[in-house]
Amino acid sequence: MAISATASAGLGQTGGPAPGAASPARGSRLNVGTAFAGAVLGYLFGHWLGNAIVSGDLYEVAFNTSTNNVAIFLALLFGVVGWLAGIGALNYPIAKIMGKEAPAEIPEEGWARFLKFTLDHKVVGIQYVVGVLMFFFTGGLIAMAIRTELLNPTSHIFGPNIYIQLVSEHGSIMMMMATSIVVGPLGNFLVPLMIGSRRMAFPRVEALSFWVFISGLMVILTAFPLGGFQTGWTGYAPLQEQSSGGMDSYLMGFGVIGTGMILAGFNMAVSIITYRAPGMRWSRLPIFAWSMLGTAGLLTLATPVLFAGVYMGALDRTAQTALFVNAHGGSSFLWENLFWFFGHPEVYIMALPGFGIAAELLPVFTRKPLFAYRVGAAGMIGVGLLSFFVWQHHLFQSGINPDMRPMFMLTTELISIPTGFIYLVGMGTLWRAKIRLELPMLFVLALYFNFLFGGITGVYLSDVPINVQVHGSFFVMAHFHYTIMGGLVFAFFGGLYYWLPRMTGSMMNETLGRIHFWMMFIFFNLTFFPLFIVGLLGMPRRVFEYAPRLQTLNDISSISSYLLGFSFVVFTINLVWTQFISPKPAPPNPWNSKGLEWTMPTPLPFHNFSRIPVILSDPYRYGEPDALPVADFGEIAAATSSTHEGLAGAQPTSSGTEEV
Amino acid sequence: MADAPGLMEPAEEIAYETRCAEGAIWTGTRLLIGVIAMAFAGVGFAYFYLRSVNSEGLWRPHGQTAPLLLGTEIAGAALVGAILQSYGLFRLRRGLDLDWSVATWATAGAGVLGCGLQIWELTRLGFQPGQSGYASLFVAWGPLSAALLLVGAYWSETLAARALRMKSAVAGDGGLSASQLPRARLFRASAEGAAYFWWFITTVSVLFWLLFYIV
Amino acid sequence: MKGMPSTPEGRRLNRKHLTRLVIPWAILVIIIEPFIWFVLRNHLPPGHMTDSATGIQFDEAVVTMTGSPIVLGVLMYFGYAVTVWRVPRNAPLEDGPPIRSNIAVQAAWIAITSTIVMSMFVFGTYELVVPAGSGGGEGPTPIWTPATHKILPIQVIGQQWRWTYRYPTFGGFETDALVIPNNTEIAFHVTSLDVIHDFWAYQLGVKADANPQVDNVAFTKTQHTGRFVVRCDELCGVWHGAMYNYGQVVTPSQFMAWATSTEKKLAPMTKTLPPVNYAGYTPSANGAAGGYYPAIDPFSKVEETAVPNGKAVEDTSALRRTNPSQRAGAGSTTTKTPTGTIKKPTTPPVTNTSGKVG
Amino acid sequence: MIVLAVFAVAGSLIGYTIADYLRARPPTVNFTAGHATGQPVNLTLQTVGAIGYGPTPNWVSYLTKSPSGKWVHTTVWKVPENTRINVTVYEYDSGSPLRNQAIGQVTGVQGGTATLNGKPFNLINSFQGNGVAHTFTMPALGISVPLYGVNGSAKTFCSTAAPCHQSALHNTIKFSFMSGNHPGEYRWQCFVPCGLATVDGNGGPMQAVGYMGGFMKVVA
Repeated sequence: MAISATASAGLGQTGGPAPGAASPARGSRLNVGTAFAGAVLGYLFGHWLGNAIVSGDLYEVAFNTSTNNVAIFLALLFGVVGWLAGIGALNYPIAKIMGKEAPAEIPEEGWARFLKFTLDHKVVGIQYVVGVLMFFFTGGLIAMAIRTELLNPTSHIFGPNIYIQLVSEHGSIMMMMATSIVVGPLGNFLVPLMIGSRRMAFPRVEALSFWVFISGLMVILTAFPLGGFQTGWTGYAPLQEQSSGGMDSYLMGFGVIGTGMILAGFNMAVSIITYRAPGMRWSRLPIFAWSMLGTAGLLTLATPVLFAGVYMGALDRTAQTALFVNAHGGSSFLWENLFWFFGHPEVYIMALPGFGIAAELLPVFTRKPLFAYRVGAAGMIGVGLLSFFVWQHHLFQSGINPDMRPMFMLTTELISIPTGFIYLVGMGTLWRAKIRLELPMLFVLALYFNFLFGGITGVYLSDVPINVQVHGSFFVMAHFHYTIMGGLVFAFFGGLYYWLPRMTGSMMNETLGRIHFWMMFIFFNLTFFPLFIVGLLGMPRRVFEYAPRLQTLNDISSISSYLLGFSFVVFTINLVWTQFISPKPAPPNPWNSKGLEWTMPTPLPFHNFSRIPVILSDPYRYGEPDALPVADFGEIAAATSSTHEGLAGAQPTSSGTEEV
Repeated sequence: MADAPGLMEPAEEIAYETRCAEGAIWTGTRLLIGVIAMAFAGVGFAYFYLRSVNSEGLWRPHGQTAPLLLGTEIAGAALVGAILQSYGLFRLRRGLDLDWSVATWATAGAGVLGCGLQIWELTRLGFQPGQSGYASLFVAWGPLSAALLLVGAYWSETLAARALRMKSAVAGDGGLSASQLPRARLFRASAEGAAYFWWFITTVSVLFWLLFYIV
Repeated sequence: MKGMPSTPEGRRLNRKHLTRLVIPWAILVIIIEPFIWFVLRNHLPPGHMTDSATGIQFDEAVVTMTGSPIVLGVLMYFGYAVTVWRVPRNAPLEDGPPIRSNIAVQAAWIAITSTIVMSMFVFGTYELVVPAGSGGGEGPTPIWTPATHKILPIQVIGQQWRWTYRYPTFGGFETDALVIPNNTEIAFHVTSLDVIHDFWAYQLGVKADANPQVDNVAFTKTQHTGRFVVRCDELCGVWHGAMYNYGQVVTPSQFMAWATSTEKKLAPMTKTLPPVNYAGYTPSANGAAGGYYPAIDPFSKVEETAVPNGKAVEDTSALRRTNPSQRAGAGSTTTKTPTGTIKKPTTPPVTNTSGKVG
Repeated sequence: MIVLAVFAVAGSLIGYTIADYLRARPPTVNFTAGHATGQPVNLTLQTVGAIGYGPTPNWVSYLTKSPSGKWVHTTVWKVPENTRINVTVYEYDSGSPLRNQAIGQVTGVQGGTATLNGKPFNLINSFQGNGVAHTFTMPALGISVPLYGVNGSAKTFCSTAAPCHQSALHNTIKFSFMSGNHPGEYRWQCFVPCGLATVDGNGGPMQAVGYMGGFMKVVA
């Protein structure tokens, strides 16, 4: 709901500072420290308020369960609000009530800007890199704890209480992370550079999305001291109503993260639609921007349903409504429907960016134009549209609309057609190419390898009869780890190795990078491939006890998972060493890419482009010596002003039909 | 971004970026409506789902209904807001800045009034939240409805306040309705968006009014 | 330009690479497909204890046979590309042929994938509909039912955290043991007393969610005797991982002997049970221990609807219990505790039938 | 400086969380030390309506008497294999009707019966009398014994913090079972939805090891 508050927030900037503009952001003392202070104060206030207002039946419930859900919710809510106020995100929305215009954007130098509420999309992108890595490593450590418990089928290291909390936290944290892992860091950083814009459409919304995202991690982690939640990341009701106080953190956490996702997607979609440089026709848009557009569409339109769902869950737990309780007129199916109506598009929120990165990197390392660009772009949009019509394939055995199962089987299998386009694009681009196996290229090839298994097992899952066997088993679990981790996370790290020189100006170490890649690739497969078999042999998900005959496979998986975890230690050492301790300056265009994002000097100027570029071509003109450069920064325009579109006549939303 | 340090923008770049920003407001308004519509679609789905499932016959025992008069007033407030905001825009296009201001302040007032009535109504329900599917869903929908009206009121209020502050700056350039300064153009784009948004609020309010009170 | 797709040189190269890719692929496919069908298929889970399990096994084989040429082809392509078209990393920068699209390839790709998908859909639907839902949960009113009317109904009751089974055709006794006869069509009526569970009889190829107040029916026909495992397959709380037991498929005569003797043995207990009601036991979300909705008793206001399948509903206030510490000193909240309607005889209502049970 | 302080605070918060987490396991009462082969193990438990202290004072709970005679708030025991376990439960809590009356059955114990205040029984009709307060159930060994509730309105109803004193109103239930010859961790729990004020009564103490469920670790 905060969107419209800030939707027009960035607008005053174009008009310049007006009399009565709010004080400029320069020298703002608000940073992550004040944000923490605000969060703590807000938490305490909310807790006090919650305890103060609870009375009547609610008091009886809170007394008997020793858990005051109202207090927990209010504490978390005010904690988040305090956090945002502490970082300064609320200054402008409040100043707006007085009719003040947005302060001018002042560039800030130094590392301190990374700890502040900043409107520069490049800074936000780097903040997001750190943010998603924090999420990823927290979730990863928990994953290793899960695998530790599963080392032995019957004796317990953590016991069921802690184990189920770990499973739930791992799922939630990783899902939250995966929705933003590419859109946040790479999307925010690169999309304006790729579309030839000086800014995002709504920089305040963008910055807000990051700080909301970070608060989401803190909220979900509060579940541990509050007793955890026993529902897994799917949060099925009525177990949700029954669960201990940590469930409130789950609902609040997904509400908060959902808000952040909506904000990020909103800003991304509007930016790509309206801030493309002149000449950046839809047919010239880099494929990565297409994937961001598809993802942003899903983020903005699917996530509100999740928001509605967790909101209803929160009411069931605080206001004693009975939306998910059958015995009082609600329905346990309602949550399943709402959750998966969001949940399935979310799966593609986590797949599309990986495809985008892979397709964007392939031409660079094959030295060929992207094959079947239009089919690829259409595939991404097609996947996005179809993903709204498949959600009940998660509920094939639930007894909901059993006669609709063939229909959902059809839509689910149909979605493999546009997903297959990404293989068409990849294989076509590799045809007779000059393949250079640089580090990012290895990650891209690994994505194609892993996603092949993830995708083909998806066909097993979509087939209703086979679904009877594999639904809810480790087979499903291995399937989505192959698509999300094997696809998206590999693509993210590939993209990070590829674009970090652009983002920070320093190269990553090649040798350490290769060690990281090979460890990650081998042990990822060794961790998750056995789990396909384990699932087929009858091991349900999220159990702490399993059949002793499955121990060997589980142990292979567990031990591999430790080594997989170690590969990220290698990565972290590489990152810290090459980016902070001993930076090695990168050449301006280390991969010899033709992309627009590599045409600017390093470090990137505050406004990206000193002249708004006029786009002349798509960025994949490899092997065409006569091709025009990707963009004209004014020099060509000055010489031949009448031969191509210039600024004066260009419309921001021009659409071209030029044959590529 | 003419003010941006180290950046000398030619006039056509400023014009171009202004057009982009106008487009962003246009697109952003529509997308925002999409976002909120999907959230309310979740509630609407819940309504029809619980109604069709009718668990234990407890969808809506004895035809429970929230206070009809209050509900009608709330939907009415939304409708009044939309009409006022659109009428104001109509007058603004005719160059009548003051009419627009009055209408917009009134719209903001209607939004706050509707929000307040909605919250008050939640304290005056003849049923308890967990009593039936209808009761639960009504309790869930009420705060969302109040929040939506408040968002509309916020948008109108910020616009009206902004117009007050901007008045003198654009006075020499044809006033709010005609000035070609980027900030005035963006202001008008936002005013247009607000009118559009208020019709969306009204649509949602009336649809749910039909569902919860009439059907 | 050399190697452009339209040049003769380019066409020659295309043909060469295509041949070198397709022939080994075709040979491998010819080897692999019979292997899957004749060797792998019979080892695929979940075995063939029932017709639905056999059906699942058959489907897995068919999908594997469809999928493996694709997987193989893609892997071989990537392997071929990386070995043949790789350029040393220190080689001077050289661009490949600017092939942007190829209508024939794209059209063929789309046509082939669409055909595969549509045939998978038709096949999957056939395999779902014809074997009566293939062992999956079909909701309260299944539309794909077995042809025979001789169906043994068994109610599967999930509760946190164990399964119990009722045999409606044997007086409705309830037991922890799931014993079913061989060569019989079985209807599992899966329901839950609390949260969502999922009844997964692994070797039977049966899986159906257990929802409170919902009857989810799954059919299967037993074909072999033996032991099978039942697991809960939907996260249902802290003991989810421990929610499993074992069942047994026995010969029909063994089953009759077991069922009649168990019916007799459990008769005293069965008398205290409510009549079999496929949509669950008691419509109270409050549990035995006093509710989450303390002041709300929705059933007191609803006359007809609250009696599903003719079962009398207890006053839900009787299902509440007092909290001792609350009584000790929690002030005003104590007044809300109802006394309940439990009859209070002087001696406990316990029975000892051990002499008869033996 | 501020940033460092923030990191220190964040670090200690994380440290606290992890520490809180690790100590969340109830202690194990060991019945194997000094146990002579062939001798039965005497396991004495009590159920209280409210534990009366700690972060969740109103949760219902089991308590275990350690070999040294001290009441321990835990549900995890270690017993030797192939041993007869004589269980005595002092039941101090009020009862209620069962959602699934099938749990009123006594199963899997030696002789097929348990005793309630000295009287043998193998079935409780929970819709009469005080109802069933809790059960002692170990699904893997097929053991289940319902525990008849006490009159919740009686004057001598236990209302102190756990452990309850013998002078408070209680029922004594006794039964025996064999620990079996497969070492491992056996789950046991109460099957009466007694998590007060939670949906379906299965939240809170029902989902916490140490309150209404735990493990019997059988060792060779």
